[in-house]
Amino acid sequence: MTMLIVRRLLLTRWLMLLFVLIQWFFNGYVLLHAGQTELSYFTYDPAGVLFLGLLTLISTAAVIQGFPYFVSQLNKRFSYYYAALTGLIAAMTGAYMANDITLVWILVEATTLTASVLIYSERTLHALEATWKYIFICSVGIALAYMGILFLSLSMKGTGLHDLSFAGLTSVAHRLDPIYLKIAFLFVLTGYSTKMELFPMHTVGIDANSVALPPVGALISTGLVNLGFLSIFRVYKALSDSPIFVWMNKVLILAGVLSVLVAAGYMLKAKHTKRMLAYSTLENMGLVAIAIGIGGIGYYAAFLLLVLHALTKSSLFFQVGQMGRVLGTYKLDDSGLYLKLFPTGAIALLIGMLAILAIPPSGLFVSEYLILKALVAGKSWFVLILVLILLCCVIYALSTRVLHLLFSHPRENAGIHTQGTVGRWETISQFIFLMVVVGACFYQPPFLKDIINQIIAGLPNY
Amino acid sequence: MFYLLFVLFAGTLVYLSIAERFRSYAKLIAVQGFLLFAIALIELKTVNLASLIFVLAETLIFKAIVVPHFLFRIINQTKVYRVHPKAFPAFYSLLFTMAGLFMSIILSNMLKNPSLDAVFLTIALFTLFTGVLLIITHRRIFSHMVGFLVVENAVFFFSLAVGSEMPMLINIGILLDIFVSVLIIGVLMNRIGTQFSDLESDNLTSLKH
Amino acid sequence: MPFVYLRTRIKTIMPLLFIFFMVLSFGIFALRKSFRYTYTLFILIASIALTSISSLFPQVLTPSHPHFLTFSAPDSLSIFFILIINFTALTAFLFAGGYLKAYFDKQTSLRWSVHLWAYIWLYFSMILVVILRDGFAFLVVWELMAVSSFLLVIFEADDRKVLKTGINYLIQMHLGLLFLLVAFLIAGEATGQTGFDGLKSYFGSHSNILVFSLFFVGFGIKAGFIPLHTWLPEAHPAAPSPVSGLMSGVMIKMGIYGILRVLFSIQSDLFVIGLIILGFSLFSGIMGVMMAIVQHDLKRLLAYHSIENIGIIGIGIGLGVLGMATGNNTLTLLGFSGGLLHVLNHSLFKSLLFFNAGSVYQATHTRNIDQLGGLAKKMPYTAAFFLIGSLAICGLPPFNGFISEFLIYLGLFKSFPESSLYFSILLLISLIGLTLIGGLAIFCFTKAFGIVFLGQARSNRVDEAHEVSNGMLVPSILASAAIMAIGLGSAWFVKPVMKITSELSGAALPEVFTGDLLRTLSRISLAGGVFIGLVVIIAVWRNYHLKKRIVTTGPTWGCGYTGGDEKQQYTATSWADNFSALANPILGTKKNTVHIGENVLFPGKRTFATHPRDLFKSKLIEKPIDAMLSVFKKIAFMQTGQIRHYILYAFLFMLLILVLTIFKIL
Amino acid sequence: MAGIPLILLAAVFFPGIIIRTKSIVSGRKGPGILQPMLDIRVLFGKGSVYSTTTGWVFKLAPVIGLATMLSALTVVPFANMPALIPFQADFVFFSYMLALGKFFMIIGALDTGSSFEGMGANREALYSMLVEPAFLILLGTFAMLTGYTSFSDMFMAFHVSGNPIITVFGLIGFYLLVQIAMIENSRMPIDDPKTHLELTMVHEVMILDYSGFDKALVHITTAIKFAVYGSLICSSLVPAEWHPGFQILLFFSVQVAFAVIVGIGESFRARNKMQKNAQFILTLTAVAMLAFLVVLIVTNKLII
Repeated sequence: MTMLIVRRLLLTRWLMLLFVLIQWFFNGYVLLHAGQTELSYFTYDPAGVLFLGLLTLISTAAVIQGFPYFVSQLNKRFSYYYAALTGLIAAMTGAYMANDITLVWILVEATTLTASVLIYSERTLHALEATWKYIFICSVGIALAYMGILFLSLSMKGTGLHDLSFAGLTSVAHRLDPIYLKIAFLFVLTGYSTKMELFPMHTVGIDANSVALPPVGALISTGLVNLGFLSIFRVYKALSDSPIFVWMNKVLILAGVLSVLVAAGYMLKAKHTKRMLAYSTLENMGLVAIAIGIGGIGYYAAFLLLVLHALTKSSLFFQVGQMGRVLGTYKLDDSGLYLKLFPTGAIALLIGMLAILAIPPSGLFVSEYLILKALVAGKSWFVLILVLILLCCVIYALSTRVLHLLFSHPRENAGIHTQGTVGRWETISQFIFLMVVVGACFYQPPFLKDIINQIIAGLPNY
Repeated sequence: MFYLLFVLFAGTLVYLSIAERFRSYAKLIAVQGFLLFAIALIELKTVNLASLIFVLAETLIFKAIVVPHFLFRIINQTKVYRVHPKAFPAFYSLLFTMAGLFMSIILSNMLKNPSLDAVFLTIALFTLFTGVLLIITHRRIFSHMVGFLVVENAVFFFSLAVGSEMPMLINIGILLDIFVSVLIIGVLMNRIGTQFSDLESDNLTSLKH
Repeated sequence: MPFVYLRTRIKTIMPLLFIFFMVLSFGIFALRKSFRYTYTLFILIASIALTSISSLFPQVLTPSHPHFLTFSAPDSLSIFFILIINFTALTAFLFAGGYLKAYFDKQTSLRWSVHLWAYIWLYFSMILVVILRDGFAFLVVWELMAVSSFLLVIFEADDRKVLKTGINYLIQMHLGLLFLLVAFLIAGEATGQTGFDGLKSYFGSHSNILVFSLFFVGFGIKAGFIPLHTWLPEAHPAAPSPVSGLMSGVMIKMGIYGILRVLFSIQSDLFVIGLIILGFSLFSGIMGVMMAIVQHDLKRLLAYHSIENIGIIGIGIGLGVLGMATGNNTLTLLGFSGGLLHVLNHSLFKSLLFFNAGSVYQATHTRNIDQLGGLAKKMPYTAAFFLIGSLAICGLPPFNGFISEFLIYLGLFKSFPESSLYFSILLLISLIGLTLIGGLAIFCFTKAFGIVFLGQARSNRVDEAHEVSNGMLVPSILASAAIMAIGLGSAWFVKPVMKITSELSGAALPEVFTGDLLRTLSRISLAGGVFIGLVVIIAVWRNYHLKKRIVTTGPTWGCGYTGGDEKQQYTATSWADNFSALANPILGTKKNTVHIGENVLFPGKRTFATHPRDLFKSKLIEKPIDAMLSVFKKIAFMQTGQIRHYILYAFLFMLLILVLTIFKIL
Repeated sequence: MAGIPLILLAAVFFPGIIIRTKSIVSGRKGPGILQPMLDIRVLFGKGSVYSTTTGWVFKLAPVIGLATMLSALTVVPFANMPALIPFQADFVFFSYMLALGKFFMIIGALDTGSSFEGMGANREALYSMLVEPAFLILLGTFAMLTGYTSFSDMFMAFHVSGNPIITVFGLIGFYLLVQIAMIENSRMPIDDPKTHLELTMVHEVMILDYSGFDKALVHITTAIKFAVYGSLICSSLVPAEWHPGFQILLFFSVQVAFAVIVGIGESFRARNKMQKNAQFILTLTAVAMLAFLVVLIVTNKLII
């Protein structure tokens, strides 16, 4: 909040860095106190720790990547921007840790508010439209999620529980009325799909990403997406030993397949770089949903996919941001020759493309491999074949666009010239992230495996 | 008496679906606010006084007075009175609403539960359906907002259903109300109203592909 | 025991050294542009030396454990392929040294290093492909191979066509990967061991056809069996010639390698599988060469010949499998070893041909055969090497192509007597196929060589052509030397190949059989020697004879028409004309003729153009894919930008789930 | 072993006999038997004229042509005497050697850059490509029948005995060999050496630009080729157990008979239309398959 008071750009930046530092310290603190519960509503459980670590990494990069967008003291937007940014990060941090459904819900709501401010920071008509859609659809989604929570509580009538902590829910899940649980889960899934950018309400994220500043886009489509996933997953896990477990899996698979299908369809028509990335988020989230739904090794695959996707997607967003600064546009039709104009970034983009498409040596290939393995193990051939075909479509669409952007002349206004310049050092973070992703193909560090296994421990058929 | 309120509430919903003018929307929202106030008054006997007062205040002041007031202001500001840009046979939306009613009845039968009043559930679901239908079938942002307010009322209904066990949930629901309505109405009034001449949501369809 | 100590050390050092070279390769980006080629060459030579040594003394390269590069001790098959890769990789890179000079200034520094880096990594990945056994690791390096070769193909990506080709290539390679992935997973799911080693136990217990077909498609896309070939005739012309040489010479053979690996772990259903392979191979062989004949683009022509040669290799393998199926030891040994040897041979002469095609392209800046001609005088060495390559690829003695084809023929003829009715008909069919392929190949390469290098120049592009630098001839010399060596000293090469075959296929290798075979081969060498001797003698005689006679020069016999005009000469098109008259129903070559308008003032030009088409590509591959994509594109209409629709989706989704739940579908 | 000198000897007379037969049939006096050889001697006497278009390929072609012919001889047996270098499936070597020769003649013709020679070369290439299968199928059937895979063994094992079916096979075999020989030597009905119009030539037009020494080589090659096919025919006839003298006698009579047949055939038969040639040659392949069928019956694989 101090950001709003302090109206000096430089000072704000320092404050921002200070905040990041605090974030790091908090992260370290959480790591040290892993598993403990504090303030009775926050538990530092593995999932939270994992995603918090990711968030800390990415937000650091995002904050730094954000600096070049506000260079002039003149317009005071930066103060709103930074205030909202801190708010968003803080809200997400809280939401990761929250151990109570309602609390999670409140914090998710908070992210809607802050995120909408960030989305609007450009103040264009597009920004307004996106913001309006974001707020409205997110609110509807939130309302639906709330309905879900209410149904949960309705079903818990008479169990004697008076709070909706995940632990409590887990303990009574097997005793609850399946129909209520089904409806509750359906509502929760649909509601939080706004945040997770999963099928039914995926549209908000896409619009938001297309107008938001790239660093914000990076945060929305990594941290926030993870948050959406986590809030669904916590409910899923809590209900996992209830009779509707199988049903939930089927629903998730359905949602996932639809997401991938829709993503492929959108991707084949994509004309805007940032939207293109959003589509790929949709696709990956679809895969995650399928992986969770199919179970088995799929759980591990899902979390690995989430982690690596977060790193890759964020660095892609940063890179696209730099590209926008170099070419002065995000439209695919009038951008091109990027390899000539900014080689370093182009390489980052190329690697990022290969990484996000799960083309070896990309860590995502491991998770896709495992997902397919789970599908084969589950003998769900139809899903397998459909997913494979769709993946090929996605690869075709994305690689065609990115490669033309790198190599060939733009279709329109052929006389392309650099609008601005980007220092090489600004790409460092992307290269670090991508290196991690590539490394993960050959070697997943044991602590990662441990933490994921801790998260998914206790799930049936695992 | 209790059921009368419900029937009245259902009536407002039906009227909403066929209303031609935004002013009547605003009025209906206000009416629903009062009805909810009454229902809450009757329903929440067991909860402690503080939260009861909080709830009643919220329904009465916020739902019944503040929000409709804002709505009227928006209408005056944007000079858009008619719900449908061109004449639209109310018959269909009525049909939809009826379908919604039947569906909610079926659903509430599916969800039959000793600890829960079927009629209560039916109305709540019906409210939800109407709200969503308002959003889906209408073009103008204003109606979307009204639809959303109706959805919130539905949420409120449900929260009342568990209110006696978990009053905390009601408060959170109210939180949602205040906070989102303020947010949406704020954006609508400050920005969109000034940026776009009439509130056709068709103006807000530039973000594709 | 210092030596033993040393060896135990080396076992672990070798793989680590290899990895070290991989790491070194990234240094390319750091160096000055002018140094990079030399640097890369050093790394390449070093790793070639390393791999060659460790594969020639296999006890050296044994399992050690860096995390993912678990070098399983390469068996003889891997070693065979490693050596092939090494040779061609070296020659191709040497050729690239001269060939890329022309691009040094044209290409940006970054793309220059990317190209070199991709080259060395294509090499690394191919080596790893033949070494690694574990399914996942194999798939990773398999795709690495595809990616690096993709980077090589798009070297001239400023041209949209090249880029498009590259992308298609990448997609198809990935498709192949997915097939392999699923195949490995299915096998791994059943046995719990994903990888080649797990296959044996899988095929032991399950039916083989399905999984094998998956593997066959996956590897066949790489190898370029028709109708899985569609990337091949596009990618090879698009790539720079050294790369096409390497890709066509060894990379597509990785597909063959994979198929062999899978084959040798299959126990039952061999007959059907053999039929599948044989059928596809005959088809690919004949169609490949038929399509090659009607091409105007030199490199595209060569690309189609790669398909043809893959067909020949496949025929060998197919016959081998049939031999295994029917317990026909002779056919097994001869078929497999014919196929294997042809892998080696093809890598030699195809790279040779591509190099010289590249030299021609660099000298004339065109690949269109109809614009060339008379190059033999301007670039005699290139012509000579191309001729050697052509003779070898036509399978004519005394060159290496003959040996491998001869082995297959021998297998056929030897197993005619004791084979049953249907089997002998099968043999007959493959015999006809093989002979047809041979004949068509001759038809095609008389055209390729004759039109490109002989007669008079058909356009002014040839005028400024001149012989390439000696540096670019060295690789050709090496390749031709190898070709002649195999052609004349076949016994030395066939013996180890025969060993590999019997080792892998488990077919016994009787002494008497080897004895006969080696005698035959040495006799062939002898006959070849006689031939060469005769040539020399007659040539000497001729020179001596003509010294004493008057030798004058004059114009070509024009049948009274003396205005000698290069336009009169046969072109690639007219050469193929009488053939395509026969084959048009299959090839569907398009001809567009613009006739001179009747009784018009100032009649315009009469033009005639033929467009070779690839029916399989257009009908089998492109049509369905376009249909599918257009269907998916329809989905994008969901993006109306209207909030109410977006809410509607959510509502409908919930409704759908609800309905499905009520009707107990979910 | 003894085959080579005999074949060479036969080659000396072969073209002459053909020409003589033709002249007698057409009621002319005609030249002497040795006239072709005398022509060749004359050619040796002459110098050479080379087209300015041609290069080393053109000069190399006839040399290679003769060399291939002679080295093909090394695998051709005579009666029960094995060839000079017999080995398994040596007939593959044989036919591929001839193909090599043809390859060079073709590119040699293309080297002149003349439209006529290009045309001839093109036709030659097509026909030899089409005739390849027939020959190899025929020998495949031989192999299946005799169980051997080299010329020498096959001919030693094979002789037309009383078995009627084998006789049928033998007849088909002879027919095929004769026709293949005609095509390989580009005689009737594929090609008419007497024709004077370049447009209708195949082989003759290919060698238009050769003169002197090179032309002589080409002619020698042709002559030997004929004799080789003659010897193939005869070796399949000669019973192994005969006395060598009779065998040689038989050999020459067969050669002469063959030459006379060719001569008579050529004088009574018209050349095919160019378009018809292809299908004519393909029919040979069909006939070869017929032979294969017959052998299937002989070897009791196909029981009727």
